[in-house]
Amino acid sequence: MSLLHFVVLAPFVMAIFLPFLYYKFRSIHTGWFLLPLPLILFIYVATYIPFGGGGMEAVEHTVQWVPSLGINFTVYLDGLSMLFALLITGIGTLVVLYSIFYIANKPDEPLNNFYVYLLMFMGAMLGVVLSDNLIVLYVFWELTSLSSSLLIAYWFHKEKSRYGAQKSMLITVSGGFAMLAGFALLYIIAGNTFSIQEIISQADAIVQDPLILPAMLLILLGAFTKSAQFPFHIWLPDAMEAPTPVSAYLHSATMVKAGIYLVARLTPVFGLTAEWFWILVIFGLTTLLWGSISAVRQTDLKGILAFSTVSQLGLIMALLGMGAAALHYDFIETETMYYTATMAAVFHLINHATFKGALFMAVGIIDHETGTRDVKRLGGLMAIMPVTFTVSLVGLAAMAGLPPFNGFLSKEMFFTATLNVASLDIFNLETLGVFIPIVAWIASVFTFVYSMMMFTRTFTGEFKPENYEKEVHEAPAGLLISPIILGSLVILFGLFPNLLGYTLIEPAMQAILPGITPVGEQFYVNIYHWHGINTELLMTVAVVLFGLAIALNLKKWAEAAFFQRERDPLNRAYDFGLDQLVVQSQNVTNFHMTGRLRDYMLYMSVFIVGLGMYTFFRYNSLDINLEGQGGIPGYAILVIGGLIASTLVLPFVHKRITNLVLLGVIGFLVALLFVIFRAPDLALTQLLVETVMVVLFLLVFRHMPEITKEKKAPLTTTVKALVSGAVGIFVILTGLSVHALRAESDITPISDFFIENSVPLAGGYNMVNVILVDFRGLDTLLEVLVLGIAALGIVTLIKHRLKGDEDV
Amino acid sequence: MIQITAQITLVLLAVSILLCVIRLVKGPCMADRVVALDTIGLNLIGFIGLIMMVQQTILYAEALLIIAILAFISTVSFAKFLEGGVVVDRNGSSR
Amino acid sequence: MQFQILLNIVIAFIWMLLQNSFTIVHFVFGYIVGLGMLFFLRRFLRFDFYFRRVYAFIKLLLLFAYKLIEANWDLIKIILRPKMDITPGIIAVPTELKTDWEKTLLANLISLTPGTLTMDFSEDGDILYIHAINVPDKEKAIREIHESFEKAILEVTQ
Amino acid sequence: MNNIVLLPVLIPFIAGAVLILFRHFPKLQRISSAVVMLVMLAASVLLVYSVYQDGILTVELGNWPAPFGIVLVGDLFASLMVLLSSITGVTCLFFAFQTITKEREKYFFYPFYFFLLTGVNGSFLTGDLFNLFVFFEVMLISSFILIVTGGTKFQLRESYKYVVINIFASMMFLAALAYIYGLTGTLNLAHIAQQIEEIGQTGVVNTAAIMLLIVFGIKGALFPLYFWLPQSYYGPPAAIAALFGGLLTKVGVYAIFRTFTLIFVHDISFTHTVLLVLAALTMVLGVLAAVAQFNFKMILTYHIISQIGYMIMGLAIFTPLAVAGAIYHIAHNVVVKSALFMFAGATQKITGTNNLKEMSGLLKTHPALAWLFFISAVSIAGIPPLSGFFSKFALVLSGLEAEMYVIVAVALIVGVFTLFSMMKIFIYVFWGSPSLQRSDYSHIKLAPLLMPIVPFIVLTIAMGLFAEPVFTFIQLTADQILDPSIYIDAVLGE
Amino acid sequence: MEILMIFTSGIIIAVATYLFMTRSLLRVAFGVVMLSHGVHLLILTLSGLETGAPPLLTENAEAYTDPLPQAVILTAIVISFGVTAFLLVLAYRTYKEHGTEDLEELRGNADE
Amino acid sequence: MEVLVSILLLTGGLLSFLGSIGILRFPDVYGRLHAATKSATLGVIGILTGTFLYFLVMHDIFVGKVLLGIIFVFLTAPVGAFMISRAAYLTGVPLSKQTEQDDLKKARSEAEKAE
Amino acid sequence: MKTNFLMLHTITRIVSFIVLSFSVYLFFAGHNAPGGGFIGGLMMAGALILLYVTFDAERINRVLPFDYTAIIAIGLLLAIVTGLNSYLFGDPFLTQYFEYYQIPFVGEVELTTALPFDLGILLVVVAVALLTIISIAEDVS
Ligand code: NA
Ligand code: NA
Repeated sequence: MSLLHFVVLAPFVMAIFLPFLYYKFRSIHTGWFLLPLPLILFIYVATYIPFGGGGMEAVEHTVQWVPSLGINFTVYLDGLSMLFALLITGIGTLVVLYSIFYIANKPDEPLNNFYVYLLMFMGAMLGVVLSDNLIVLYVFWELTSLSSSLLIAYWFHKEKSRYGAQKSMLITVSGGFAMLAGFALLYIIAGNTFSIQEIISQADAIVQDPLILPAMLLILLGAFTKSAQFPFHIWLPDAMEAPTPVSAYLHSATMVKAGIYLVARLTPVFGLTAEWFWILVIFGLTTLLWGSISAVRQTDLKGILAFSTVSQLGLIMALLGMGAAALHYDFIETETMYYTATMAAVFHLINHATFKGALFMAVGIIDHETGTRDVKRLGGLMAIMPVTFTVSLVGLAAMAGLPPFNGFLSKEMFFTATLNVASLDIFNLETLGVFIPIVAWIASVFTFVYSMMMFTRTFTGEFKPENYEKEVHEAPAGLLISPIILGSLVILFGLFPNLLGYTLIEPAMQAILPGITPVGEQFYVNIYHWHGINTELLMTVAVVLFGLAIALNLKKWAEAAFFQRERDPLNRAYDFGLDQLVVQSQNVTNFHMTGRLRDYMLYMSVFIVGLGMYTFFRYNSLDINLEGQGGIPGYAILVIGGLIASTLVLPFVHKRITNLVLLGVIGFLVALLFVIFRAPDLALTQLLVETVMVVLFLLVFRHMPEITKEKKAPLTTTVKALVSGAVGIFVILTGLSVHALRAESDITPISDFFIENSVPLAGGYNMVNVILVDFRGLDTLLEVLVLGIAALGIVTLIKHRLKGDEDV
Repeated sequence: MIQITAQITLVLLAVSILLCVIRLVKGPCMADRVVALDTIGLNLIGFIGLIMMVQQTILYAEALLIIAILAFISTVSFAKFLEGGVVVDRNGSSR
Repeated sequence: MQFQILLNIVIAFIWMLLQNSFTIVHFVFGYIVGLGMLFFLRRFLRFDFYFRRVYAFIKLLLLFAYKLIEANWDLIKIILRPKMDITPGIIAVPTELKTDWEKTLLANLISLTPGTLTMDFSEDGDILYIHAINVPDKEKAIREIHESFEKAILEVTQ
Repeated sequence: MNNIVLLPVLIPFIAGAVLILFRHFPKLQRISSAVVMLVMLAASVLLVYSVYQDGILTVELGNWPAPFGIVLVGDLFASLMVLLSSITGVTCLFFAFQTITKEREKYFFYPFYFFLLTGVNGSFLTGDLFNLFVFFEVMLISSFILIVTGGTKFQLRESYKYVVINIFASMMFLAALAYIYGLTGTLNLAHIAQQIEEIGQTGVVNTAAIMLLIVFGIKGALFPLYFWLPQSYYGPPAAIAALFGGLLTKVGVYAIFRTFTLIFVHDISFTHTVLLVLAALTMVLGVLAAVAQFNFKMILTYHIISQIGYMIMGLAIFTPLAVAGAIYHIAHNVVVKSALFMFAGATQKITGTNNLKEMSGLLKTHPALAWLFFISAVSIAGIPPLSGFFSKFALVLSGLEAEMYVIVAVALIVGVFTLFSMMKIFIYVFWGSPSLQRSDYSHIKLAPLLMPIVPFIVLTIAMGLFAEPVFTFIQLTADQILDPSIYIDAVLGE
Repeated sequence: MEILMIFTSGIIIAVATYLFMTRSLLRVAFGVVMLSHGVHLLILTLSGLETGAPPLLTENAEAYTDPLPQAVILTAIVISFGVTAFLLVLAYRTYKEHGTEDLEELRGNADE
Repeated sequence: MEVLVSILLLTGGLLSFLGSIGILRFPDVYGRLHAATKSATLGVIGILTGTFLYFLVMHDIFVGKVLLGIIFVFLTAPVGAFMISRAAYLTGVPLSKQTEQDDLKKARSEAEKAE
Repeated sequence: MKTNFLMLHTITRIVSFIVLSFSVYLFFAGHNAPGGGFIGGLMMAGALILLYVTFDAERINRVLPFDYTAIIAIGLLLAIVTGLNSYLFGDPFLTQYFEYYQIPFVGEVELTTALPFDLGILLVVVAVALLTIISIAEDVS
């Protein structure tokens, strides 16, 4: 157990104790107890940053968990995990701080729940990024889904919260299940290991396996659902029902990036395949485009941010796909050409976390102070909330990709990457590649538009106090600290991007593209603001121009049908699917669970005959042995005839007492057969039982009416007759074959033993009785137990009557 | 000789049983059926006696006696049931 | 008390019959079995009975067996007649017998002899209702019963 | 010390018989049944330990050598099942103390309870086919009564169907037994296995195998033989539903495992393909039915069915890992399913209803209940790191290894649906505003209700967090049952 | 002989199955009784008929009929008896509570 | 002795057979009861006597149970008939059309009047 | 018009004793001839059922004032304890013992532990049959 293990486990441990603190110190906001934890963890992880440059050595510690299944809790810290761990703990600290002021410590506010979920999430997320073992990663992965759902439903009295929680849970967990299957396939392909590093070390061999594609698809399903890629993104806007600190933390900065993390982590494994490239690029760009267009339609500030996040996640995903192309070039060229995409991905990841975090917090403040997030009601807040305004402006500009903020830099790199990729000569990029920068550009235009829109509709225009339920003023300082810090980072990283270069970006890139640095050499990331007037810059200028044009004409756009609906049309598919799932399940269930004993018996009989006969004829089992069939005494034939006749009459008899008399006769005849076949004890028992049974029937008749007449339904009757006939035929055929096989085989029954030993060893001459009380005494003991239970049961049935709600 | 007559008698009894089964199915009233059942019981007693001779064993003597007893019990039960639907009276007042 | 001892002996005797073995062991054992049964059923025994009548009773049985065989023929003839021209009827037969035992015995005998069948008793048990397969002369039938069986039974029981 | 094998059968048997005599002394009944149950638990633990240490233990009843007498066989699998039955037995008993009426106690509740366990444990331990039938019957007749006890309209109606279908199954069992005895001339399982090996699993032997499969399938609620289960498990009190839901169907599953790992193993391509198809259909139809319900207990009862599918899936894949996964799933399911039924009971006691639409917001009023339920719900949906995950994972992994992709896909999709219906419960019952419930139940103390459930929750967590020792043990178990010769040698001698 | 008996049990089982599918509580119970007859005869038949004297060693015969199936059937008869008796009472209690003997009217679902 | 036993058996068998025919042929339940109680009973008693003698003489076995059986049938057959006929009459099973008189009916109607 | 069962009652009084004796016989004969605890028990139950059918439940209950549920328990326990008895000799459960004894004037007698075992079974069977029948018969609802 290393300290790194403790980094993962610490939040869980804290989660156990937190409720006690909550109940013990109700007057102190629970968040304060929590705050030091992410901070300490952040500082601890930060100690691994290679401030001196030159990349970092990966750290690995293993604790055995379920070694027999290949599951070990191995923490692995390299550049990529470190970057994520810093994001999780860093933003985590800020979010906790923010939440202390955001969620008031009111008596009926279950802060303990909130922070326990948050801690669970934090631990789980750290677990995801620090685990080397795929299954452990999966374990934490599902825990993030769980805690996310719980956080979304924190205000579970709201219908929408419950809806959002259910949706996010279903989609992300389903994806998780697929991912688990993918991991399992990977385990099989890689020769029974779940260790990511071991799998990466065999990457070249693995790609040759035919199972690699299904494995990849399944794993990507997990990544895409988690990272809200089209068309699985629909859960994310609904997740905005969570308290805003949660949105800022989970649903923009960290959890939704788990998919990104996984894709980056597995790039060395899958990156060599064309499918990886195309799937990531196509889904990424589609998500980017779809998200940015959808964001424009939103009127809820958090809705805009949600779709914005969707679109930015698509961007990063697409970048990772493009970056994988570098693996094909063995990094021979020192040009940044091949790794720009990956660098952009990592850089934008950081940038997005900062500016989106700031924006979410700002929106939270607006919501908190004004009581609304509806852009139709908001307006003119610039003067009333100057600090919030400033932070928002910085965040929005970064999001729109304007200089000098960090978003601009990564956006530029993104354009570079798309242009680079379009010129590659692999994966048919010569022809198809041209679409990539075009889509990227269009999406950027819309990104600009919604950023612009957020700005104008919230902060500019006229302030109308009648739109608000309370008096609007600037937020308290505590609430502002976190967004200010994030906003400052946006500016800082925008102005001094190379602060991140060798500390965070380079180590991360080494993890994503392991061959990027030749042995013994270093790899330097340098990010510049000014590359001269190049295509990328022109593209940015065009984005601004077109964006302004659209933004100014937004009213016209808004009239188009597509922009009328705020909800994503894909939701209809989801809702319909879920509805139908229930409805169709009900149909299927009601169809076969009819409550009719007759139907159940019919189904079961058909099944028995069907499967039985199939088996029977599959093996050509029919076999009849005619030996020893002669010499049947006439009286026996008559008795058997009488038995069969009485039996066949039974279904046609509709008076219960006649039925019973017939039953009595049949019982007597069966006893007679026992006599004929030399089974005196059986005959006696049969007779006695039969008689007692008859008396019982008679006693019961007193309490019951004449039996129900079957309604005339010839079809049903025919079906019943056919099926029961088939059961009979099945029994007969099998019986005949067993009889024949028995005659052929030389199996000696164990009964010889009883014949030999009954007298000498058991002291009885009646072998049946000796078997009953001695050789198989247990059977007898139990059979009378059955009788005893039945009798007590009958007493209970008759005398014990409850109405049904006395107990549970 | 006894074996042969026993066999013949067995067939006679078996036919008797079948005849009773016919009456049992035909009815028309329940009493008829109970009569038939009772008679079948009687015939069974004879039947088993004969089987004892055919199989040369006295092992079925118990069965024979038991059928006699049981035929009686069931006849009485059926008759009581027919009379009033009550096989076991709760107390003496009902008779 | 006398009766109980007797009954006990009878049970022991039945026991020996069952065992197919007439040894003292089985008699004693049967006697013990009977004792147990009598003990459990002691509240149930309320009929009286005397040893000296046993002989007469057996005699009656034999007499009856004879009548039975003799009269069975009639019934067979009826059964085998192609057309059943019978005139059945229910006759009320008053009886002078007093105890349940006697009455039962009479009823049994009537039932077992062909042509007549005890159907019911009156509430006080003094009238037997008899189904006769052929009742050309009711009075004669009643008289016959009175003279044969009833008399014989009275002989036994007094 | 082979007699330890006998204890799990004898203890409840004697206890049940003695408790009949004390029906009018509820307190005495409670105390003594609690003590007996704990002793039984101890005996089961001891049994597992002994078998683990010394290998398969057998008791030849009446001192008659197998295959002539009846032999009880405690191998790892059987002992594990016995242990599970004891664990469930203890907790459900303590839950019953809290929930059932005095009236039920007077009407032989405890004797029936113990007789049921006698039947269940006997079914696990017996090494004789006919004796298995008899133990089945002991179990069934007790279950009939426990299901109908109280005698409400609903119970009576559904019990009738339950009883009839189970009787039908029992009779089919006897028919199958007739075939098997006709073919092999023996009733001892190990001996049957030997004989079948000798005559070959050909022709009509396979038909007999299928007959047995169907019979056990009815008891174990396999597709399409599960019709009796949902409604009949709905009727009885929660303590009984928990015992049944957790334990009873597993007896059928156990029997399928026993026969199809010991006896009918010579034509796997056919028999186990049939099993595979049935497993898939069972899973899917069961879970769909659960999805369709809006009733707490009903959802749970249908889930029993779908979970059975997973167990059979493991057997059908028939690799050591798969069988281990299946056994793990059985263990997990016994624990969690019982717990869930008790939650349903506790919830019903608090709200007075089982209808999801009539309750709401219990998370606010009864957080402990909510969270404990949440853990078991999540566990049954296969979310890590709880027990349900490991069983499902082993099954998925082994399915993929065996290249049986369809069943794996089905298993995973069914997992999603399971999650969906479990969430449905959570959403309706625990989320929302606490306004719908009838208020007159608010006085009910929750702690005594929850105490018996807590051990289960601890178990499901422990079986996840400490999966290694559990899994190693279960792998041993799987290895043992996958090698029939071990069992045969233990019973019949070398 | 065996073949004839196999047919007999088959017919009994078929009729019993038919009775199981009727709509009367009582007829189903009759079906239970019949089914057990059929199955018991099947066990007896398939373990071989008429192979020797009755399984009593007082007989001093050379061969005896297999006693094991007889013991098995005996146990099965008893168990069927217990179970059927229970079913019977269950049927009448069901009738009493529901006022109908018709299984068609005894369908219903949980939410009532 | 063999002849005696054979005769007993055959007579018994025939009687039983005839009894069954009677059961089929008699027009009403009461008539059938006559056939059952007399012919069938006697037939069975004949056969049992034959059986008893057979084992006593041929095998030197005293089969008390058979003897007991005979006594038992003797005792109970009339009671059975009594019970059935009584039940039939009380539940209103009609007498055959040939029936000439019915004292029981008279008695019953008188009793009803008295009440 | 009231009638009575005079004939039935009288005959039953005799017959029931025959049947009871027979049942005891069957019980003891079981080990060496057809019969045994099971059959004997059912026969005994048959005799008692006959009494119940012939007379009325109240009256016979007065004659046989047993708690049948207790008898079931006692029967079961008797059988189990007989089986457990083998532990005294270090044998497995349900091991039966038998020995032939020469008793003066009596001859050879076989004593076997199967007997108490069978007796337990007889008790249960009788109690079960009667309990069932009485319960149904006395149900008035
Ligand atoms: Na079950
Ligand atoms: Na609700």
